[in-house]
Amino acid sequence: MAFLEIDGLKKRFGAVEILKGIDLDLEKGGFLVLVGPSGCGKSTLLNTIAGLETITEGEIRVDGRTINDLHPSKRDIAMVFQSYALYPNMTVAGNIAFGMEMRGVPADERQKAIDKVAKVLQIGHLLKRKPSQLSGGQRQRVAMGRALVRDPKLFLFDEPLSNLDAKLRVDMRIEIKRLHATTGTTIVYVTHDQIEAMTLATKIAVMRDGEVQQFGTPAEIYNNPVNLFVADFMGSPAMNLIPATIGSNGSGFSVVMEREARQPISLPLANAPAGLSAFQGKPIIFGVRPEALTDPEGAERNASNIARADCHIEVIEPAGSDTFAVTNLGGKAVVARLRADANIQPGTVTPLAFNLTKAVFFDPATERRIV
Amino acid sequence: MSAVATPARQNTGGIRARTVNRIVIYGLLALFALFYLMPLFVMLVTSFKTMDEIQNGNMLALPQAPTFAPWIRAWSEVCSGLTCVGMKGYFWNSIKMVVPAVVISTLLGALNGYVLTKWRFRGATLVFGLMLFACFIPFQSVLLPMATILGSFGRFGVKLQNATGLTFGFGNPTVNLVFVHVVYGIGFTTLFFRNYYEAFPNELVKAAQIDGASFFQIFRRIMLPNSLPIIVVTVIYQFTNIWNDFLFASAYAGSGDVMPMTVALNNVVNTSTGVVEYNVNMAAAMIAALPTLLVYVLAGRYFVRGLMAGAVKG
Amino acid sequence: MLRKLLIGTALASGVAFAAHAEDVKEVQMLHWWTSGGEAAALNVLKQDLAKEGFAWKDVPVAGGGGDAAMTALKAMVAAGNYPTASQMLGYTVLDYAAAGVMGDLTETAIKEGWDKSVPAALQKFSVYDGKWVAAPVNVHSVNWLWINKAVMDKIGGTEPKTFDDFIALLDKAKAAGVIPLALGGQNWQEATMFDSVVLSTGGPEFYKKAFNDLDEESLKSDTMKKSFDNLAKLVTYVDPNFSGRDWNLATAMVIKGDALVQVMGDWAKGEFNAAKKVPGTDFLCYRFPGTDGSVVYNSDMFGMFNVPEDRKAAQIALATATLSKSFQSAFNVVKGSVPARTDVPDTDFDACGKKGMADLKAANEGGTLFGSLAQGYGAPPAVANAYKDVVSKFVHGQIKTSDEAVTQLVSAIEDAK
Amino acid sequence: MSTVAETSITLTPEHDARPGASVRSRLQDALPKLVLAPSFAASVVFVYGFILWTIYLSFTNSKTFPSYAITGPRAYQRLWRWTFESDPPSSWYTSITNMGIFGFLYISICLALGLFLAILLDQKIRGEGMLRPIYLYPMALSFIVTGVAWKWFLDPGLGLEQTLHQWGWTSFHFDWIKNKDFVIYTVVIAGVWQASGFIMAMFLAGLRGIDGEIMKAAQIDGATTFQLYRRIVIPLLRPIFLSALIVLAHLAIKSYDLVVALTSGGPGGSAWLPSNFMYEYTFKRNEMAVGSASAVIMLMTITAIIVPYLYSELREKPR
Repeated sequence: MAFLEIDGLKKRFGAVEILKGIDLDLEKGGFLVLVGPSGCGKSTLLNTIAGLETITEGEIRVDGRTINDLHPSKRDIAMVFQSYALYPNMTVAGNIAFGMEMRGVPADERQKAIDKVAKVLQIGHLLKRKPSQLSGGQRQRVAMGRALVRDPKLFLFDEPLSNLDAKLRVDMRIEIKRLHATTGTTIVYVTHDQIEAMTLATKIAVMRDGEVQQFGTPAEIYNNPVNLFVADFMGSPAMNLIPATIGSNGSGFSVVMEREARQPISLPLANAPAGLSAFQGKPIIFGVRPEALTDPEGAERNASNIARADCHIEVIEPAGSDTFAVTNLGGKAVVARLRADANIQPGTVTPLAFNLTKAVFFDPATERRIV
Repeated sequence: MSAVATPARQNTGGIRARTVNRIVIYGLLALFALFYLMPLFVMLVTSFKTMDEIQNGNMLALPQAPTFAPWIRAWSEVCSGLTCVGMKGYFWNSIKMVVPAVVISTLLGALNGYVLTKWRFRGATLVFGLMLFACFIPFQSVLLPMATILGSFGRFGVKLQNATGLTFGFGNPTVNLVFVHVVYGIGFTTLFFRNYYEAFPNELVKAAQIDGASFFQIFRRIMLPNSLPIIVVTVIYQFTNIWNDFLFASAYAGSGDVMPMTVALNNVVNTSTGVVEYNVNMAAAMIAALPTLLVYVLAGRYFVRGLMAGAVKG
Repeated sequence: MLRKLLIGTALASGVAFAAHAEDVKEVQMLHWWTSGGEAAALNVLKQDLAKEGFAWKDVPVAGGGGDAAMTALKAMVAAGNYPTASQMLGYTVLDYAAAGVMGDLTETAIKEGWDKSVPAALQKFSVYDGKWVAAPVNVHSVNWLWINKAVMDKIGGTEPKTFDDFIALLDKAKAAGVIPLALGGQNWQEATMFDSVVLSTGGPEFYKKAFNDLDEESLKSDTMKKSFDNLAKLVTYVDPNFSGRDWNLATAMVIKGDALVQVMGDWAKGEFNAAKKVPGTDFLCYRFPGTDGSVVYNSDMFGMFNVPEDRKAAQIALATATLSKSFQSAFNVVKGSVPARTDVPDTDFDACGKKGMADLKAANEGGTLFGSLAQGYGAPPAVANAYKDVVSKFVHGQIKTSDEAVTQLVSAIEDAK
Repeated sequence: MSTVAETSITLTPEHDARPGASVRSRLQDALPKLVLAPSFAASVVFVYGFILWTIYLSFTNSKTFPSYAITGPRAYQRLWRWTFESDPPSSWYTSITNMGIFGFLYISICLALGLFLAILLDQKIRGEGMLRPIYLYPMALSFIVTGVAWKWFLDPGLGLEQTLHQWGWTSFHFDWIKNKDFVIYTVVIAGVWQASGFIMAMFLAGLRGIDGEIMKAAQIDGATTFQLYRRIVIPLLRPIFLSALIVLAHLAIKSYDLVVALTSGGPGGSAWLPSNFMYEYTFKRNEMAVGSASAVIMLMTITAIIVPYLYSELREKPR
């Protein structure tokens, strides 16, 4: 039995269904990230777990206990908000201790708990300040401290890093990960940033329009997206999704991509998924991640199925650690990820290597993966 | 954070154009200040003049022989009806009525605003709309039915007294006035607080809920301590309105021992026979207006700040 | 539901709890006499009562010639908190009596002989349905001229006996460069003057028919039209800033000699008194030309409410004191009016007062004592105010001709009946 | 993130009978409504109840006191007839035309002057702290206090005209307060004096709340000061215009004291506003039915103006 279980959860607001039957579970000590674009229902889902919003149907269980109707304070949870939600009229210490105060914890015990948390988060020198006197990163720490001090069964994070600048965000991300590793708590984390999702999660739920599109480990989500939406949403730069058709070349299939003012390129598929046979001569979406499309020298040596094709390079983007090259296939800009020192000039025609073992195919009508 | 950081003068004109510009602005501001100050000035100089000077001189002229006598008379001798104890006798009546009315209506407005924004329920907006529309009812048309209701409070008070020996304020004219001002004040106070709390982050309330704070604990520990700007606006608004009310006060608390300042002032000023002692009248009027003037002058800065913080939003 | 509630409280008064242990030795008095002379006059009554051991709870509400006080009274009655007594005018007393909220002082009235000494015309308002409900305090008469004697001497004027004399006198003043006529341009002042104009133009019978009986033929007669024409003539002698002026400021113009004459009720004499002016030497009081022998009156009354039993003793004491000869004399000497009972000696009164008392007595006996329409003694307030509207609109030019004025008067009064 | 749900935190469930919920927790759920209930009940009884009462009375023959026998719409018929009596003007005709003149001028001048002063005050003015209360203080005073001063000032024999004559400008003429056709404009002057400072404060607050970067951007785009205000600032102040409108409308409707203290109704009643009409008929003329009917018409007019505004402001808007 999992630690957090969500069964058939629905939330309606008048006639609008915001959550359309969510089923999720998370093991104890797990780190679940709810990711998706704005309006997908991920924050609502988090709020229902916290008890800040009611649910219309379904059940939420923590550690085997149904918590549907419990007051938020009775659910043994802690929550960190996007805006940190620090009480502006109280000091840092007051903020951290407010929950304990409400529960009637004696003052000296509160003080001990504050000191302990302050030490862990290195905010001891801030305890007497008001939130308005803190920097963004400091507020973030205090907000975490307020959650930590409760020692809850379940931590809820609602986009906690989105108000921080880029560098601080990376630092705090690592900090959260470390915290998770050292304390072993169970975390549900909402973000719209797929990098946070990939780096932090033990399980990811990709959501859209109140439905979970795919639920799995980060690797599953990244390598085996179940539909176009997940494929497109996860990964940076995003997966190349190229309109193509399936042709046959004697023994097997090939994928054919149109090009502007040039011959179409046709790549032979060695171990094509079985479902592809139904699409012979028909349009499909050919998905290949930028790192699976490289200069031939940089291609993965032990990949079993590498195809080469000459491509017209339109733009070169040196990013330091890598160089990205943009070409045009099937009417779309396609990004290839090259070695940093790859010697390629824009406007030239260069052979590129397609790692077809990592390629995926989608039915353009249903947007589902063809397997 | 002045929004209009000295407009684009730097690139169009030189220092001279800028100076001319400033002179025009200050000139206009001063001119309008004169317009606004004029009645106050007239009242003030008149209150220091002798009757001779008032009758024969120009109303804008400064007093030739300033005298404090009218003020002394207004403060401690002037008559309202047959009672001649000066305005000082009615100060306390007003305070006794205004302070509870302001406190209660502000507190209720805050609670209502809190419920309407942070504990929404189906129909909350309609409820608010109905309460807001109440601000527009002309008070003259509620005078009589309200009197009837207050009369029944009074009879209830008598029954209570017979039963328990105490009226609990039922039938007391001051309590009645407080009641009336609270009833017709909550529309506006609710509006002020609702607009302010509308912009108040919901996440703070959520966080407090998770921390285990109850409905009232959230209000007292989180909402109220962070509402100072709007409290200032509401208190100023309510204080001046209630202090200045004449209609309800004269109808429900006209008797000499409970009458508020405005009724007494009206009795002093509204004389229809004899030589009108304009200097005393003006001094009495200034005395009656002193608390509200003080409130505006002292709290004016917070007033704009408070308006900024939410009262002016739709 | 609401209806029941309101009727219950508005009409079934505070009499309900009649179980009185001890009499309350206090009178609660609503009035609008807040200014110097009037308050001083009323203070006499307060002291008289104090001598008998009754405390005075003052409820003064000034403004609008009693408007604010009447609003407060209505609210008090709606709440069921009746004052012991309230200053009231004419038809208002009858309205409240009809609503059943007034007390009954008949016993005291008979004992004190009010029914014999108070003029019948006044009893029309202080007695309702055979019961005494109000104690008249005074009788004011409206058809007076108040003239500055110094100015009069300077222009060589004499007492005008006819309306034409009056116009001639005003012309003289105009020629001499004084403001001929001091008028406050408020509707009640204009209408009060018009009362006299109508009496002068049409005579006593006409006045009674038009302004007390509201006879339509009289209202739309040529006499009424002529009255409006006469009013228009008078208004040409007024200074340009008259509009909105308080009556006492107009009186002050006469006192100071800026203006020759004011047409005003005898309360104006209170102003002359307060300014230490002596009738005959400093100022002159004549009846409005052509109205000698008739008195257009109004009267301040203390309406007596149906108070609980334990407050009745105080109420009777108040009423008795009000109509006592000594108070009647003392009060009216100050106020400028004449006593409400005709058997008060005139020894303390000045020349004008003596004339006023004699006139009242004669008019009472001769049947030429008429209620002033402008002052609420000719017809109920709705009609009286409609009348004031028309007169005022005529004076200020919204109504342009006397033809139109008569038409308007008839329809306004018809509307308000 | 869901847009609708963001607007609310609903701990209060829509379904009241929740299985297993204890009495205490159900009480807890109902608490917000219980807190709001007294205020709401008060408005229902003391505002809407009284409005119904007024409507009821307007169909009776009530004179000095309420009478409860329905006698039909006679009061409305009279008002209707008076609405068209313009020569000579009936009091009702005067009242409603005055309301139009007064309402329009009062509101538009207050808005214009308030905005103008706020813009001036926002130019980094030294002494702003002193000027602000000067503009604001009239709102603190009732007309019982300032009525006399204004009456003097506007009186040609005492005030401005007299003063200027004494100073040598003898041809100056200003006697509006004595003139039946102009007296309503003096009411406007005094009304503007009282309320425009308050409106100034509202606009000032609005100006201070505008993002400085927008202004900088507009300046870089080459906007002149005038264009800056006309094209950028004033449109951004739109919500404040609406709030100010509400405040002013409410003050305009209640401007009873103003007329009485300043003009005692004006020459021949030429300064009356509907609130004066209502008061006169209800309390002075003892024609309560007519007074009630005029109150009902006032309320209907207010409803017609305010309700669409309230509706547009209060309907759930997506963010």
